[in-house]
Amino acid sequence: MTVRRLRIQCPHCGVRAIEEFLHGEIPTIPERVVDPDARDLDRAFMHTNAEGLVTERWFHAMGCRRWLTLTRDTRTNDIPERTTSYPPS
Amino acid sequence: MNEFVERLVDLRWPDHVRPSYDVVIIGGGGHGLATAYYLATRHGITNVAVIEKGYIGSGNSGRNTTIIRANYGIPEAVRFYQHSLEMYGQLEQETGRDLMHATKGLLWIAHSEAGVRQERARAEINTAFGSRTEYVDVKTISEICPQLDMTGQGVWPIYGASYHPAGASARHDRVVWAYAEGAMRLGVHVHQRTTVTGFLRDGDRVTGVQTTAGPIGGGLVVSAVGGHVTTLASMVGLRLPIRTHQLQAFVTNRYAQAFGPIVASSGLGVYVSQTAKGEMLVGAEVDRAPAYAYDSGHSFLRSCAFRSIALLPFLRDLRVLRQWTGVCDMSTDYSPVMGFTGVPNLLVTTGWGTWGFKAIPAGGEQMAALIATGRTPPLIAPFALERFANDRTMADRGSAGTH
Amino acid sequence: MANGSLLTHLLRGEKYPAGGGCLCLAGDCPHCLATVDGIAYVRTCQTPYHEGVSVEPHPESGRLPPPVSLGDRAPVPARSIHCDVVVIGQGPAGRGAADEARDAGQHVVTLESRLGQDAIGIYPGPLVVARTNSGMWHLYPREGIVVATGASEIQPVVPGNDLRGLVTARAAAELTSTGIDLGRVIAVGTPPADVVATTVAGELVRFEPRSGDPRRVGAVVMRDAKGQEQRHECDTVSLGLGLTPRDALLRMARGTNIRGVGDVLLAPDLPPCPSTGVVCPCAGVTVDDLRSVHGRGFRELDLVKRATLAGTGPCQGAVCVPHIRSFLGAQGSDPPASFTARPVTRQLTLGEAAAGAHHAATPRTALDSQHRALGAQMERLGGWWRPWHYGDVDAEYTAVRNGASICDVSTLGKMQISGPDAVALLEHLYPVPIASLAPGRSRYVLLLDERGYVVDDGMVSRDSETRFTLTFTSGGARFAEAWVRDWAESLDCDVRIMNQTMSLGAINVTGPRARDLLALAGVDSPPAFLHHAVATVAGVSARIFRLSFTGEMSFELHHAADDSTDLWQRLLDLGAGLGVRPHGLEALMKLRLEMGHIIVGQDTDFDSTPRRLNHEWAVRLDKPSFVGRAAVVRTNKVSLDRQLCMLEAEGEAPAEGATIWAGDDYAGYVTSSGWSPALGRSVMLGWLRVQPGINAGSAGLPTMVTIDGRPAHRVTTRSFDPEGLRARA
Amino acid sequence: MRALERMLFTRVVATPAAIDRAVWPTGALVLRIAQDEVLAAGTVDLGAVPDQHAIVEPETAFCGAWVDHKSGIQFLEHACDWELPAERPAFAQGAVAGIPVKVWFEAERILFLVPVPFVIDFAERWS
Repeated sequence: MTVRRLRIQCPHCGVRAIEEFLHGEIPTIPERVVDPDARDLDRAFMHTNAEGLVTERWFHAMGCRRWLTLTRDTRTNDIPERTTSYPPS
Repeated sequence: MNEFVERLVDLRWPDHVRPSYDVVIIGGGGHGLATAYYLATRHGITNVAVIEKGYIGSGNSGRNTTIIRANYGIPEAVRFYQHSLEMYGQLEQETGRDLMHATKGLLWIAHSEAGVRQERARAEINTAFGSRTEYVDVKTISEICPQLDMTGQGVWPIYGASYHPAGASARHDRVVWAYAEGAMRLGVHVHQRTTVTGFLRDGDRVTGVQTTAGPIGGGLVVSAVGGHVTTLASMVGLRLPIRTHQLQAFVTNRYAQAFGPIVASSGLGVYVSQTAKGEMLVGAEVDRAPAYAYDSGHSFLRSCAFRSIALLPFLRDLRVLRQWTGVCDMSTDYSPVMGFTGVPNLLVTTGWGTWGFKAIPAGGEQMAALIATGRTPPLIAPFALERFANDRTMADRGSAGTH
Repeated sequence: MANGSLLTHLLRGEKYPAGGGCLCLAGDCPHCLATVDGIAYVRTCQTPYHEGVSVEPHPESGRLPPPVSLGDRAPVPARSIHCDVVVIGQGPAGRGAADEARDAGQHVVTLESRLGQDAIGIYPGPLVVARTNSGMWHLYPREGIVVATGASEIQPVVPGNDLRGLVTARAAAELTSTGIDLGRVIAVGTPPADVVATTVAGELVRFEPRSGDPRRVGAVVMRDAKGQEQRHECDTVSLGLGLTPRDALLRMARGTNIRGVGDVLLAPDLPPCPSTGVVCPCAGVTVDDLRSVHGRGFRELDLVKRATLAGTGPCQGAVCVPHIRSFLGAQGSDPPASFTARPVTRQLTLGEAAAGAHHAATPRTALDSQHRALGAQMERLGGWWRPWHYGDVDAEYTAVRNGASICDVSTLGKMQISGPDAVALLEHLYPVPIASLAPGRSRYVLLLDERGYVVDDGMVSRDSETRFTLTFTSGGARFAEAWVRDWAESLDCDVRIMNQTMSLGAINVTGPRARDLLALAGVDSPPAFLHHAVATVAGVSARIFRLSFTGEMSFELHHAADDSTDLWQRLLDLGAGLGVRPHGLEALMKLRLEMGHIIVGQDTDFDSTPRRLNHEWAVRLDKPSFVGRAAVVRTNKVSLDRQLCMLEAEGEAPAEGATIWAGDDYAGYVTSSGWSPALGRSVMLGWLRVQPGINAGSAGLPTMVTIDGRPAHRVTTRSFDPEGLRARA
Repeated sequence: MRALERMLFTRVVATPAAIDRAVWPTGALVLRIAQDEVLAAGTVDLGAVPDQHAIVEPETAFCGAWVDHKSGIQFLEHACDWELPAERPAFAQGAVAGIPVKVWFEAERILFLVPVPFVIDFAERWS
């Protein structure tokens, strides 16, 4: 199956239940700074809260203790396997 | 024949959609309908439409755990929810409908010294602002709820609790219907199965909504939608401090009324009550990752069943009947957002997260007052959207992650 | 079922567990429910019979007392099974699907409710959860799920449908095949297979009780094509009224790799619109009830359900939905196929649901058994088991203020960072300069989030040009590593990060005689204040950090967790002459409170900016960038609304959480409170709101306030050791 | 299960490339717990890891127990929801009975490594 829900393929540890992970922020796409205060306020408090695909980070707290990045559909919690990536370094 | 069949409410649906209304309210849940009801009953404003994409009460109003309480952690919230709790106490009389309102008392259990401090603090601030909550010791807890395992299975021993005698519940659907009926009787139009697809604009100004039933003009437009509020707001370029999270719960089969109070535990992260039907109702905190999915999770059921048995061992042999999920509009500071949005003629009532049901009467009444007078009533002024820009967030430990 | 089902066993003895009603023998209807071996709402048709089983019928009201005496019941085991395909249902279609998958070389797990394997739900995962007689199965299919749950039979909705002797056509066939004599059978609709029965035509009107046995069917009344009622006497009525797919699992799992085979894909048969009788036996809803609520404006399937509670009982709509659909169709609406499908499709106890779950394990330090042996009251604090006190808080306090004491601080977050970009990373993480910190020195740091709120505090110690040791609070440590790694990756820093929170023990040696204790442990020249050094302490290799939370001279000894018990015991032994004793957190709370040191989480709130915490000294806005800087700059432009302040009052300490009043106005609340032996009065930390014009002192904060009805006053400089001389001694 | 006993490891954090190229003691148990992190039984020389910024520290925070293969698998089937590796030897880590555990699978036996702070809870959940 290429689609998982609430199970995450950790590139280092394998498929694990979502409870093994901490949810990180949904990265905001860098915007052109027009008014630094307003942008900062928006980043701090306002949310796109997308109904659909989001790219987000999860920390595998019960395993390798590293961040991974994946794409999830917030309408269904589908996580297409191919979208998961491990941090470079 | 059963005692739960609705025999009083009479819903009179409109047979047409007017081209425009003085006020268009998006969202036929408790908050939207209560706002319409109070506009009609308190301010004589009846040229009002409530637009609902499903059926009334099909969102979070019909998916919550029906708990009414006012034991919050900051003065502004205690005042607001206490007012709402008192309005609930009068609502059956006012509407003439049987809302199955029952005062049960709510125990909030502490399992550690830190928990004791928190529950003592809750009692202090509640008492100071007119909401009765007292700190109670283990002996009193046993008397209030003899089914509690005071040892917490040897893992989560009970140290003490705050007790909120006014904690209550009511049947969620009946609250929705009573407001809908009352509003419609005075001429408010409630349009079910009508989805808002966009806004009508005149420059910056919002002049109405585009819907699956065609354009509908509105002098003022009020968003009273739940989990999908940011998607709606984005149609006018408005960003809100809201994230949408799933909240799950389950009930057991019905058992005889033998369980009086509502029991909550921050340490175990569960709350348990009994419905009027006799079902045991168990809920927990929201799921962590934002989501709009209505799937019910197994890990929730498993973990929540496990933790609730630690608190109330008799639950072990009860049978799970049904699980469900709502999608909740959680604000950044865990407090509601009510009032003007910065977009002319668009108002919002949101951020109800997991505590919207208990706020329906006060939220509706205060929003109606705001709409009718154009001025924000003092009770909800602290919950205005501009608090985020003004560095006046309403961080409330008494509300975070609970019911 | 090897011994036959419990229900067939009961029927042989003419026992009807739920009183009456049309039995389906397929787990769909509520007419065979009973309390079995102490568990209520058990479907006896799906339960194997065993010797000595106890069966109690449910009371007429349908409301059972919850179990009171629990008795022994072993925890239910849970088993995880990973396979390729799960096939739910082992009728012909399910068997075919399973064979096909096996032939394709796939690892197949099958579930069959008649074997006591009830699929209770298909959950996100995908995960199929099954309740079995040997515990819970959690099935994780890699390739797919096949639902072959078939179809249920439509139940009759006419007067008398609660009588005994009514069975579905399939149930009639099954009972006959097990040797139960049904007597004279009248078949309505599709006749049962291999059963001698008289098939009658027409429209079903009602069932009539038998004379002499009002609970048992004696006749069925049909209306023929001419509109005439025909009465047919019988012992049993077999009802073949049509099929409705048992597709809740299929609908529940939409979107995953799931398919249905066989009858589960049938278009549902629609029974005739019911005119009278009970529609929903679980909730006792009648056709009249449907009419009544429909007339009151409840016109949608879900609104009818909510207005009557039809479909909310143990059978979750299996009996009533076809009839309500038919009813609504007759009123001109086009109802959806059914309610939203929600787990659980077969019921299980909470004890079964909980199988395999555990409490979140609270970690223990390497000294846990030492603390318990010393009689400590252990508490969960900051996510760890920690000693709250050892029985004598006053003596523990006094040992720190007047002599020397040790405290287990192993729970602190501990981390090493190394690499060419270590300085750059830490400069971004912390609101104080890092580059200027010399090797061998330490600095107190706040951790801010991007909202400019304080989320933790700790120390940064520099070991070399490219290497640092960081500490975090016990509560903050859980997230510290994720936080540091997140920023290191986001900023693309070339660093190595090692979290040593659980690897290292830490013991704080504190008190005016701390240096003497270290000397006894063989450390002659311990580091100066805010310095650190590596040394051997009582034979244990340790890194010594000189800092202070208690207000006294303090040395934090970080060491391999394996050495903790040795080091702890040796310090106690060596310090016996100095009166060294350990102190717990209750004493520590008081010691730090006298110094005005905050505890993040207890004294801070979600929105505590450095300014609100009176910690602007710990933030250097002349740094060009650090996490939260923009937010601090922004919020500093807004007038201050409240501040965390030190307060003092005569007499005993008010409760933590006590409200603070300025005259009649609410001013804030106490976050920490304790009696100070050093000062002879109570000291507190608490939030004070700016009160323009009312008893206003500096910055609009009240000076004199009331707590617990007693006067208290705000202090701007702490009274105990205001210069901090003791810590630096 | 046999009592969990303290085990001495060396913990190494270095670039993934340096970990790939590092020379580990012959025959030593080397567990790659992350791309850039290794837990190696016994003592490892800093010089064996070709990364001048590597962090190499003794690690005593794990207790370990070897159990026979059959009882190890039996326990894991009831205690964790993730799929066990099929090949041998193999390393896996994740939640086992709700506790973060590292597992080393050999043909005949299985090593469970449990962080010291959770040893008591783990032992209770094993029984």
